[in-house]
Amino acid sequence: MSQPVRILYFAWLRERVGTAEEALALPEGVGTVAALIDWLRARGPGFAAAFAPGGSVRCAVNQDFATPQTTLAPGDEIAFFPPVTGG
Amino acid sequence: MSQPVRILYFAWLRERVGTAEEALALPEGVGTVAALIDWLRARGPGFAAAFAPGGSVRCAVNQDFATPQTTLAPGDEIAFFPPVTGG
Amino acid sequence: MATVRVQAEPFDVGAAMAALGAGRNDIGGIGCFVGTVRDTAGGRKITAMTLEHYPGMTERAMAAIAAEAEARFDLLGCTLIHRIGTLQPGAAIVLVLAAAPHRAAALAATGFLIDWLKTRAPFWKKESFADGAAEWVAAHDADAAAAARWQHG
Amino acid sequence: MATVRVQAEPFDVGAAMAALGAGRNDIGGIGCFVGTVRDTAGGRKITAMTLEHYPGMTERAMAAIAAEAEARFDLLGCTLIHRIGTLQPGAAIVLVLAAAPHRAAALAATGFLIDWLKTRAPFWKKESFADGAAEWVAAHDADAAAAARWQHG
Repeated sequence: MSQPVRILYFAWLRERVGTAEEALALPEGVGTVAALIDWLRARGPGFAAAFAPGGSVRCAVNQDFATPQTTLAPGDEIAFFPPVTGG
Repeated sequence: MSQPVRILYFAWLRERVGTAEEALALPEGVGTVAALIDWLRARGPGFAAAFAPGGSVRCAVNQDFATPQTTLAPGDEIAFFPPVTGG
Repeated sequence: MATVRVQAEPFDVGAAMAALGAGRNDIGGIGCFVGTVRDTAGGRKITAMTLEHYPGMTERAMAAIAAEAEARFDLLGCTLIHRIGTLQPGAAIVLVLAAAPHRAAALAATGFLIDWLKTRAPFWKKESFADGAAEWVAAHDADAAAAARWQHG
Repeated sequence: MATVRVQAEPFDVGAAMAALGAGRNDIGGIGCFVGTVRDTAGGRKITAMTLEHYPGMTERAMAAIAAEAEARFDLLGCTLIHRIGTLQPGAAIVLVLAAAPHRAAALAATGFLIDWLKTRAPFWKKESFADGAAEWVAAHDADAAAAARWQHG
Protein backbone atom coordinates (compact mmCIF):
# COMPACT_ATOMS: atom_id res chain seq x y z
CA MET A 1 0.00 0.00 0.00
CA SER A 2 1.40 3.41 -0.93
CA GLN A 3 1.27 6.34 1.51
CA PRO A 4 -2.03 8.28 1.42
CA VAL A 5 -2.32 11.93 0.44
CA ARG A 6 -3.78 14.44 2.88
CA ILE A 7 -6.45 16.74 1.42
CA LEU A 8 -7.45 19.99 3.16
CA TYR A 9 -10.41 22.25 2.37
CA PHE A 10 -10.76 25.89 3.48
CA ALA A 11 -13.41 28.63 3.69
CA TRP A 12 -16.53 28.07 1.55
CA LEU A 13 -14.96 25.03 -0.06
CA ARG A 14 -14.74 23.37 3.34
CA GLU A 15 -18.38 24.23 4.01
CA ARG A 16 -19.52 22.94 0.63
CA VAL A 17 -17.73 19.58 0.74
CA GLY A 18 -18.61 19.19 4.41
CA THR A 19 -15.15 18.29 5.65
CA ALA A 20 -11.98 20.14 6.62
CA GLU A 21 -9.53 17.33 6.01
CA GLU A 22 -9.29 13.76 4.79
CA ALA A 23 -6.65 11.20 3.95
CA LEU A 24 -6.92 8.86 0.99
CA ALA A 25 -4.77 6.78 -1.32
CA LEU A 26 -4.26 8.55 -4.64
CA PRO A 27 -6.82 6.90 -6.94
CA GLU A 28 -5.56 4.87 -9.90
CA GLY A 29 -4.67 7.17 -12.79
CA VAL A 30 -4.78 10.40 -10.77
CA GLY A 31 -1.39 12.04 -11.22
CA THR A 32 -2.15 15.77 -11.36
CA VAL A 33 -4.23 18.40 -9.57
CA ALA A 34 -6.62 18.55 -12.56
CA ALA A 35 -7.14 14.78 -12.47
CA LEU A 36 -7.78 14.84 -8.72
CA ILE A 37 -10.36 17.60 -9.16
CA ASP A 38 -12.15 15.49 -11.83
CA TRP A 39 -12.12 12.54 -9.49
CA LEU A 40 -13.41 14.59 -6.50
CA ARG A 41 -16.17 16.15 -8.60
CA ALA A 42 -17.63 12.70 -9.27
CA ARG A 43 -17.88 11.94 -5.57
CA GLY A 44 -21.25 13.59 -4.89
CA PRO A 45 -23.30 16.78 -5.18
CA GLY A 46 -21.36 18.69 -2.49
CA PHE A 47 -18.06 18.03 -4.27
CA ALA A 48 -19.60 18.65 -7.69
CA ALA A 49 -20.85 22.06 -6.51
CA ALA A 50 -17.54 22.96 -4.84
CA PHE A 51 -15.49 22.04 -7.90
CA ALA A 52 -17.97 23.19 -10.57
CA PRO A 53 -16.21 23.89 -13.90
CA GLY A 54 -15.48 27.60 -14.35
CA GLY A 55 -15.24 28.04 -10.58
CA SER A 56 -12.40 29.81 -8.85
CA VAL A 57 -10.93 27.02 -6.73
CA ARG A 58 -7.24 27.42 -5.92
CA CYS A 59 -4.87 24.64 -4.94
CA ALA A 60 -1.65 24.28 -3.00
CA VAL A 61 0.55 21.17 -2.98
CA ASN A 62 2.85 20.77 -0.01
CA GLN A 63 2.02 24.38 0.96
CA ASP A 64 3.07 25.95 -2.34
CA PHE A 65 0.53 27.36 -4.79
CA ALA A 66 -0.12 24.79 -7.52
CA THR A 67 -1.60 24.73 -11.02
CA PRO A 68 -3.88 22.11 -12.66
CA GLN A 69 -0.73 20.60 -14.18
CA THR A 70 1.11 20.19 -10.87
CA THR A 71 1.89 16.50 -10.35
CA LEU A 72 0.86 14.60 -7.24
CA ALA A 73 2.69 11.88 -5.33
CA PRO A 74 1.90 9.68 -2.35
CA GLY A 75 2.38 11.57 0.93
CA ASP A 76 1.55 14.98 -0.55
CA GLU A 77 -0.42 17.58 1.39
CA ILE A 78 -3.00 18.96 -1.07
CA ALA A 79 -5.18 21.96 -0.17
CA PHE A 80 -8.18 23.42 -1.99
CA PHE A 81 -9.50 26.89 -1.22
CA PRO A 82 -11.11 30.02 -2.70
CA PRO A 83 -9.00 32.99 -3.83
CA VAL A 84 -7.43 34.47 -0.70
CA THR A 85 -8.95 37.54 0.98
CA GLY A 86 -6.68 38.40 3.89
CA GLY A 87 -4.85 41.57 4.69
CA MET B 1 5.96 107.20 12.61
CA SER B 2 4.73 104.11 10.77
CA GLN B 3 4.68 100.73 12.51
CA PRO B 4 8.00 98.81 12.29
CA VAL B 5 8.41 95.48 10.56
CA ARG B 6 9.67 92.47 12.49
CA ILE B 7 12.48 90.51 10.83
CA LEU B 8 13.34 86.94 11.88
CA TYR B 9 16.39 84.89 10.89
CA PHE B 10 16.67 81.11 11.16
CA ALA B 11 19.31 78.36 11.02
CA TRP B 12 22.63 79.32 9.35
CA LEU B 13 21.17 82.70 8.33
CA ARG B 14 20.62 83.52 11.99
CA GLU B 15 24.18 82.48 12.80
CA ARG B 16 25.64 84.51 9.91
CA VAL B 17 23.80 87.76 10.60
CA GLY B 18 24.31 87.30 14.33
CA THR B 19 20.75 87.98 15.41
CA ALA B 20 17.51 85.97 15.62
CA GLU B 21 15.12 88.88 15.44
CA GLU B 22 14.96 92.64 15.02
CA ALA B 23 12.37 95.36 14.54
CA LEU B 24 12.92 98.29 12.21
CA ALA B 25 10.99 100.84 10.24
CA LEU B 26 10.80 99.86 6.57
CA PRO B 27 13.56 101.97 4.96
CA GLU B 28 12.54 104.63 2.45
CA GLY B 29 11.94 103.05 -0.97
CA VAL B 30 11.91 99.43 0.28
CA GLY B 31 8.59 97.98 -0.86
CA THR B 32 9.41 94.38 -1.77
CA VAL B 33 11.33 91.40 -0.42
CA ALA B 34 13.98 91.90 -3.13
CA ALA B 35 14.47 95.54 -2.14
CA LEU B 36 14.74 94.62 1.55
CA ILE B 37 17.38 91.99 0.73
CA ASP B 38 19.40 94.61 -1.22
CA TRP B 39 19.14 96.98 1.73
CA LEU B 40 20.15 94.31 4.28
CA ARG B 41 23.10 93.22 2.16
CA ALA B 42 24.59 96.72 2.45
CA ARG B 43 24.50 96.63 6.22
CA GLY B 44 27.77 94.83 6.84
CA PRO B 45 29.87 91.75 6.03
CA GLY B 46 27.68 89.29 8.01
CA PHE B 47 24.60 90.39 6.12
CA ALA B 48 26.47 90.54 2.82
CA ALA B 49 27.61 86.94 3.32
CA ALA B 50 24.18 85.73 4.41
CA PHE B 51 22.42 87.33 1.47
CA ALA B 52 25.16 86.78 -1.14
CA PRO B 53 23.73 86.89 -4.69
CA GLY B 54 23.06 83.41 -6.04
CA GLY B 55 22.48 82.10 -2.52
CA SER B 56 19.51 80.04 -1.52
CA VAL B 57 17.81 82.29 1.02
CA ARG B 58 14.07 81.74 1.38
CA CYS B 59 11.59 84.28 2.73
CA ALA B 60 8.19 84.24 4.39
CA VAL B 61 5.98 87.28 4.91
CA ASN B 62 3.41 87.00 7.65
CA GLN B 63 4.19 83.28 7.85
CA ASP B 64 3.47 82.50 4.20
CA PHE B 65 6.23 81.65 1.74
CA ALA B 66 7.11 84.77 -0.26
CA THR B 67 8.92 85.59 -3.51
CA PRO B 68 11.33 88.46 -4.30
CA GLN B 69 8.30 90.33 -5.72
CA THR B 70 6.16 90.00 -2.58
CA THR B 71 5.28 93.50 -1.33
CA LEU B 72 5.99 94.62 2.21
CA ALA B 73 3.97 96.86 4.51
CA PRO B 74 4.46 98.33 7.98
CA GLY B 75 3.66 95.76 10.67
CA ASP B 76 4.69 92.76 8.54
CA GLU B 77 6.50 89.78 10.03
CA ILE B 78 9.31 88.96 7.59
CA ALA B 79 11.42 85.81 8.00
CA PHE B 80 14.60 84.76 6.17
CA PHE B 81 15.88 81.20 6.27
CA PRO B 82 17.66 78.46 4.27
CA PRO B 83 15.69 75.85 2.31
CA VAL B 84 13.85 73.72 4.86
CA THR B 85 15.25 70.34 5.94
CA GLY B 86 12.71 68.89 8.34
CA GLY B 87 10.82 65.61 8.26
CA MET C 1 15.60 40.36 9.53
CA ALA C 2 11.90 39.64 8.93
CA THR C 3 9.43 38.98 11.73
CA VAL C 4 6.29 37.11 10.68
CA ARG C 5 3.44 36.25 13.04
CA VAL C 6 -0.11 34.89 12.91
CA GLN C 7 -2.03 35.44 16.11
CA ALA C 8 -5.52 35.78 17.59
CA GLU C 9 -4.49 38.52 20.06
CA PRO C 10 -4.33 42.23 19.23
CA PHE C 11 -0.91 43.58 18.29
CA ASP C 12 0.89 46.60 19.72
CA VAL C 13 2.13 48.82 16.88
CA GLY C 14 4.53 50.79 19.09
CA ALA C 15 6.06 47.62 20.53
CA ALA C 16 6.44 46.05 17.07
CA MET C 17 8.12 49.22 15.78
CA ALA C 18 10.43 49.36 18.79
CA ALA C 19 11.39 45.70 18.26
CA LEU C 20 12.15 46.36 14.59
CA GLY C 21 14.45 49.27 15.46
CA ALA C 22 15.95 47.83 18.64
CA GLY C 23 19.69 48.31 18.98
CA ARG C 24 20.24 49.89 15.57
CA ASN C 25 20.81 53.48 14.49
CA ASP C 26 20.99 53.02 10.73
CA ILE C 27 17.24 53.32 10.10
CA GLY C 28 16.10 56.55 8.47
CA GLY C 29 12.43 55.69 8.25
CA ILE C 30 9.82 53.07 9.03
CA GLY C 31 6.78 52.69 6.79
CA CYS C 32 3.73 51.12 8.34
CA PHE C 33 0.26 49.99 7.37
CA VAL C 34 -2.52 48.84 9.70
CA GLY C 35 -5.65 47.30 8.18
CA THR C 36 -8.83 47.53 10.25
CA VAL C 37 -12.33 46.02 10.18
CA ARG C 38 -14.88 48.42 8.68
CA ASP C 39 -18.46 48.26 9.92
CA THR C 40 -20.07 48.19 6.48
CA ALA C 41 -19.63 46.20 3.26
CA GLY C 42 -21.61 46.91 0.11
CA GLY C 43 -23.90 49.18 2.14
CA ARG C 44 -24.72 46.46 4.71
CA LYS C 45 -23.89 46.68 8.41
CA ILE C 46 -21.19 44.28 9.62
CA THR C 47 -21.22 43.00 13.18
CA ALA C 48 -18.07 40.84 13.00
CA MET C 49 -15.35 39.56 10.70
CA THR C 50 -13.93 36.04 11.07
CA LEU C 51 -10.53 35.18 9.61
CA GLU C 52 -9.63 31.60 8.70
CA HIS C 53 -6.16 30.61 7.52
CA TYR C 54 -4.07 27.61 6.46
CA PRO C 55 -1.70 26.93 9.36
CA GLY C 56 1.78 26.11 8.13
CA MET C 57 1.34 27.46 4.62
CA THR C 58 0.41 30.89 6.02
CA GLU C 59 3.71 31.32 7.82
CA ARG C 60 5.62 29.98 4.79
CA ALA C 61 3.81 32.38 2.45
CA MET C 62 4.34 35.36 4.77
CA ALA C 63 8.05 34.57 5.13
CA ALA C 64 8.35 34.29 1.34
CA ILE C 65 6.61 37.66 0.87
CA ALA C 66 8.93 39.29 3.43
CA ALA C 67 11.98 37.74 1.74
CA GLU C 68 10.80 39.04 -1.64
CA ALA C 69 10.42 42.56 -0.19
CA GLU C 70 13.91 42.39 1.29
CA ALA C 71 15.27 41.30 -2.11
CA ARG C 72 13.47 44.07 -4.02
CA PHE C 73 13.95 47.04 -1.70
CA ASP C 74 16.82 48.48 0.31
CA LEU C 75 15.36 47.31 3.64
CA LEU C 76 16.89 46.90 7.08
CA GLY C 77 14.02 44.72 8.25
CA CYS C 78 10.29 44.17 8.06
CA THR C 79 7.46 42.86 10.20
CA LEU C 80 4.20 41.18 9.17
CA ILE C 81 1.56 40.36 11.78
CA HIS C 82 -1.84 38.99 10.74
CA ARG C 83 -4.67 38.26 13.13
CA ILE C 84 -7.06 35.31 12.89
CA GLY C 85 -10.37 34.47 14.58
CA THR C 86 -13.38 36.72 15.09
CA LEU C 87 -12.80 40.49 15.14
CA GLN C 88 -15.17 43.39 15.80
CA PRO C 89 -15.53 46.50 13.64
CA GLY C 90 -12.74 48.92 14.45
CA ALA C 91 -10.32 46.12 15.33
CA ALA C 92 -6.92 45.92 13.64
CA ILE C 93 -6.46 42.91 11.32
CA VAL C 94 -2.99 43.25 9.89
CA LEU C 95 0.25 45.13 10.56
CA VAL C 96 3.01 45.74 8.03
CA LEU C 97 6.28 47.49 8.96
CA ALA C 98 9.25 48.16 6.68
CA ALA C 99 12.44 49.83 7.93
CA ALA C 100 14.98 51.33 5.52
CA PRO C 101 17.83 53.85 5.44
CA HIS C 102 15.59 56.17 3.39
CA ARG C 103 11.86 56.80 3.28
CA ALA C 104 11.25 55.98 -0.40
CA ALA C 105 12.24 52.34 0.08
CA ALA C 106 10.37 52.09 3.39
CA LEU C 107 7.12 53.36 1.88
CA ALA C 108 7.38 51.41 -1.37
CA ALA C 109 8.07 48.19 0.54
CA THR C 110 5.10 48.85 2.82
CA GLY C 111 2.81 49.06 -0.23
CA PHE C 112 4.37 45.97 -1.77
CA LEU C 113 4.02 43.93 1.41
CA ILE C 114 0.34 44.67 1.96
CA ASP C 115 -0.50 44.15 -1.74
CA TRP C 116 1.16 40.73 -1.79
CA LEU C 117 -0.17 39.77 1.63
CA LYS C 118 -3.70 40.36 0.31
CA THR C 119 -3.20 38.18 -2.76
CA ARG C 120 -0.60 35.55 -1.82
CA ALA C 121 -1.14 34.56 1.82
CA PRO C 122 -3.83 31.96 2.56
CA PHE C 123 -6.32 33.91 4.68
CA TRP C 124 -10.08 34.07 4.11
CA LYS C 125 -12.54 36.54 5.58
CA LYS C 126 -16.16 35.85 6.47
CA GLU C 127 -18.40 38.78 7.27
CA SER C 128 -21.29 38.52 9.75
CA PHE C 129 -24.07 40.97 8.99
CA ALA C 130 -26.54 42.66 11.31
CA ASP C 131 -29.39 40.70 9.66
CA GLY C 132 -27.85 37.41 10.81
CA ALA C 133 -26.33 36.40 7.47
CA ALA C 134 -22.67 35.41 7.21
CA GLU C 135 -20.84 35.47 3.88
CA TRP C 136 -17.36 34.75 2.66
CA VAL C 137 -15.71 37.83 1.19
CA ALA C 138 -15.07 37.54 -2.55
CA ALA C 139 -11.59 38.36 -3.82
CA HIS C 140 -11.37 41.88 -5.23
CA ASP C 141 -10.17 42.54 -8.76
CA ALA C 142 -8.64 45.75 -7.36
CA ASP C 143 -6.42 43.70 -5.04
CA ALA C 144 -5.22 41.52 -7.91
CA ALA C 145 -4.51 44.66 -9.94
CA ALA C 146 -2.62 46.24 -7.03
CA ALA C 147 -0.51 43.12 -6.61
CA ALA C 148 0.12 42.92 -10.37
CA ARG C 149 1.79 46.36 -10.25
CA TRP C 150 4.75 44.62 -8.64
CA GLN C 151 5.17 41.95 -11.35
CA HIS C 152 8.23 42.19 -13.49
CA GLY C 153 10.23 40.07 -15.89
CA MET D 1 -9.98 65.94 11.29
CA ALA D 2 -6.27 66.73 11.21
CA THR D 3 -4.06 66.71 14.28
CA VAL D 4 -0.87 68.74 14.00
CA ARG D 5 1.75 69.01 16.74
CA VAL D 6 5.27 70.33 17.26
CA GLN D 7 6.88 69.02 20.42
CA ALA D 8 10.21 68.32 22.11
CA GLU D 9 8.98 65.12 23.79
CA PRO D 10 8.95 61.69 22.13
CA PHE D 11 5.63 60.62 20.58
CA ASP D 12 3.73 57.37 21.11
CA VAL D 13 2.80 55.87 17.72
CA GLY D 14 0.21 53.48 19.18
CA ALA D 15 -1.49 56.25 21.15
CA ALA D 16 -1.55 58.57 18.13
CA MET D 17 -3.05 55.80 15.99
CA ALA D 18 -5.64 55.00 18.66
CA ALA D 19 -6.59 58.69 18.89
CA LEU D 20 -6.99 58.89 15.11
CA GLY D 21 -9.33 55.89 15.06
CA ALA D 22 -11.15 56.58 18.33
CA GLY D 23 -14.92 56.09 18.19
CA ARG D 24 -15.09 55.33 14.48
CA ASN D 25 -15.52 52.07 12.56
CA ASP D 26 -15.34 53.38 9.00
CA ILE D 27 -11.54 53.20 8.68
CA GLY D 28 -10.21 50.40 6.47
CA GLY D 29 -6.56 51.28 6.81
CA ILE D 30 -4.05 53.61 8.41
CA GLY D 31 -0.82 54.43 6.63
CA CYS D 32 2.06 55.58 8.77
CA PHE D 33 5.60 56.87 8.43
CA VAL D 34 8.12 57.44 11.22
CA GLY D 35 11.36 59.24 10.39
CA THR D 36 14.33 58.51 12.64
CA VAL D 37 17.80 59.96 13.26
CA ARG D 38 20.50 57.93 11.49
CA ASP D 39 23.94 57.75 13.08
CA THR D 40 25.86 58.59 9.91
CA ALA D 41 25.70 61.24 7.21
CA GLY D 42 28.01 61.25 4.19
CA GLY D 43 30.11 58.56 5.86
CA ARG D 44 30.65 60.64 9.04
CA LYS D 45 29.47 59.59 12.49
CA ILE D 46 26.65 61.69 13.94
CA THR D 47 26.32 62.13 17.69
CA ALA D 48 23.20 64.29 17.71
CA MET D 49 20.69 66.09 15.51
CA THR D 50 19.20 69.44 16.51
CA LEU D 51 15.96 70.67 14.98
CA GLU D 52 15.12 74.35 14.83
CA HIS D 53 11.77 75.64 13.58
CA TYR D 54 9.76 78.81 13.03
CA PRO D 55 7.11 78.85 15.78
CA GLY D 56 3.77 79.97 14.43
CA MET D 57 4.55 79.45 10.77
CA THR D 58 5.37 75.78 11.43
CA GLU D 59 1.93 74.98 12.77
CA ARG D 60 0.29 76.99 9.96
CA ALA D 61 2.34 75.16 7.32
CA MET D 62 1.63 71.75 8.84
CA ALA D 63 -2.10 72.47 9.02
CA ALA D 64 -2.05 73.61 5.38
CA ILE D 65 -0.23 70.41 4.32
CA ALA D 66 -2.77 68.28 6.22
CA ALA D 67 -5.67 70.20 4.64
CA GLU D 68 -4.16 69.69 1.18
CA ALA D 69 -3.88 65.93 1.82
CA GLU D 70 -7.51 65.79 2.95
CA ALA D 71 -8.55 67.65 -0.21
CA ARG D 72 -6.55 65.36 -2.52
CA PHE D 73 -7.20 61.95 -0.98
CA ASP D 74 -10.24 60.14 0.36
CA LEU D 75 -9.13 60.50 3.98
CA LEU D 76 -10.97 60.13 7.26
CA GLY D 77 -8.26 61.97 9.17
CA CYS D 78 -4.53 62.49 9.47
CA THR D 79 -1.92 63.25 12.10
CA LEU D 80 1.40 65.09 11.81
CA ILE D 81 3.77 65.26 14.77
CA HIS D 82 7.23 66.78 14.39
CA ARG D 83 9.81 66.93 17.15
CA ILE D 84 12.19 69.81 17.80
CA GLY D 85 15.30 70.23 19.93
CA THR D 86 18.28 67.89 20.22
CA LEU D 87 17.74 64.22 19.37
CA GLN D 88 20.07 61.21 19.57
CA PRO D 89 20.68 58.65 16.79
CA GLY D 90 17.82 56.15 16.76
CA ALA D 91 15.31 58.71 18.02
CA ALA D 92 12.08 59.33 16.12
CA ILE D 93 11.82 62.79 14.51
CA VAL D 94 8.50 62.83 12.72
CA LEU D 95 5.23 60.89 12.63
CA VAL D 96 2.73 60.90 9.77
CA LEU D 97 -0.59 59.02 9.96
CA ALA D 98 -3.31 58.91 7.32
CA ALA D 99 -6.60 57.04 7.84
CA ALA D 100 -8.89 56.15 4.93
CA PRO D 101 -11.67 53.74 4.00
CA HIS D 102 -9.23 51.92 1.70
CA ARG D 103 -5.50 51.28 1.79
CA ALA D 104 -4.55 52.91 -1.52
CA ALA D 105 -5.62 56.36 -0.30
CA ALA D 106 -4.07 55.83 3.14
CA LEU D 107 -0.69 54.89 1.68
CA ALA D 108 -0.66 57.54 -1.04
CA ALA D 109 -1.57 60.26 1.48
CA THR D 110 1.19 59.06 3.81
CA GLY D 111 3.75 59.52 1.04
CA PHE D 112 2.33 62.90 0.10
CA LEU D 113 2.35 64.16 3.70
CA ILE D 114 5.97 63.27 4.39
CA ASP D 115 7.14 64.60 1.00
CA TRP D 116 5.46 67.96 1.59
CA LEU D 117 6.46 68.11 5.24
CA LYS D 118 10.09 67.79 4.16
CA THR D 119 9.88 70.62 1.63
CA ARG D 120 7.17 73.01 2.90
CA ALA D 121 7.35 73.13 6.69
CA PRO D 122 9.94 75.46 8.25
CA PHE D 123 12.22 73.06 10.11
CA TRP D 124 16.00 73.00 9.88
CA LYS D 125 18.35 70.22 10.97
CA LYS D 126 21.85 70.66 12.34
CA GLU D 127 24.04 67.59 12.66
CA SER D 128 26.66 67.26 15.40
CA PHE D 129 29.55 65.02 14.37
CA ALA D 130 31.79 62.82 16.47
CA ASP D 131 34.77 65.05 15.60
CA GLY D 132 33.10 68.02 17.31
CA ALA D 133 31.88 69.78 14.16
CA ALA D 134 28.26 70.85 13.78
CA GLU D 135 26.77 71.55 10.37
CA TRP D 136 23.40 72.58 9.01
CA VAL D 137 21.94 69.92 6.74
CA ALA D 138 21.65 71.06 3.11
CA ALA D 139 18.31 70.60 1.38
CA HIS D 140 18.26 67.49 -0.79
CA ASP D 141 17.41 67.65 -4.49
CA ALA D 142 15.80 64.23 -4.02
CA ASP D 143 13.34 65.72 -1.53
CA ALA D 144 12.39 68.49 -3.91
CA ALA D 145 11.91 65.91 -6.67
CA ALA D 146 9.78 63.73 -4.41
CA ALA D 147 7.60 66.70 -3.48
CA ALA D 148 7.35 67.75 -7.14
CA ARG D 149 5.70 64.40 -7.96
CA TRP D 150 2.58 65.77 -6.28
CA GLN D 151 2.39 68.98 -8.33
CA HIS D 152 -0.46 69.24 -10.78
CA GLY D 153 -2.25 71.83 -12.87
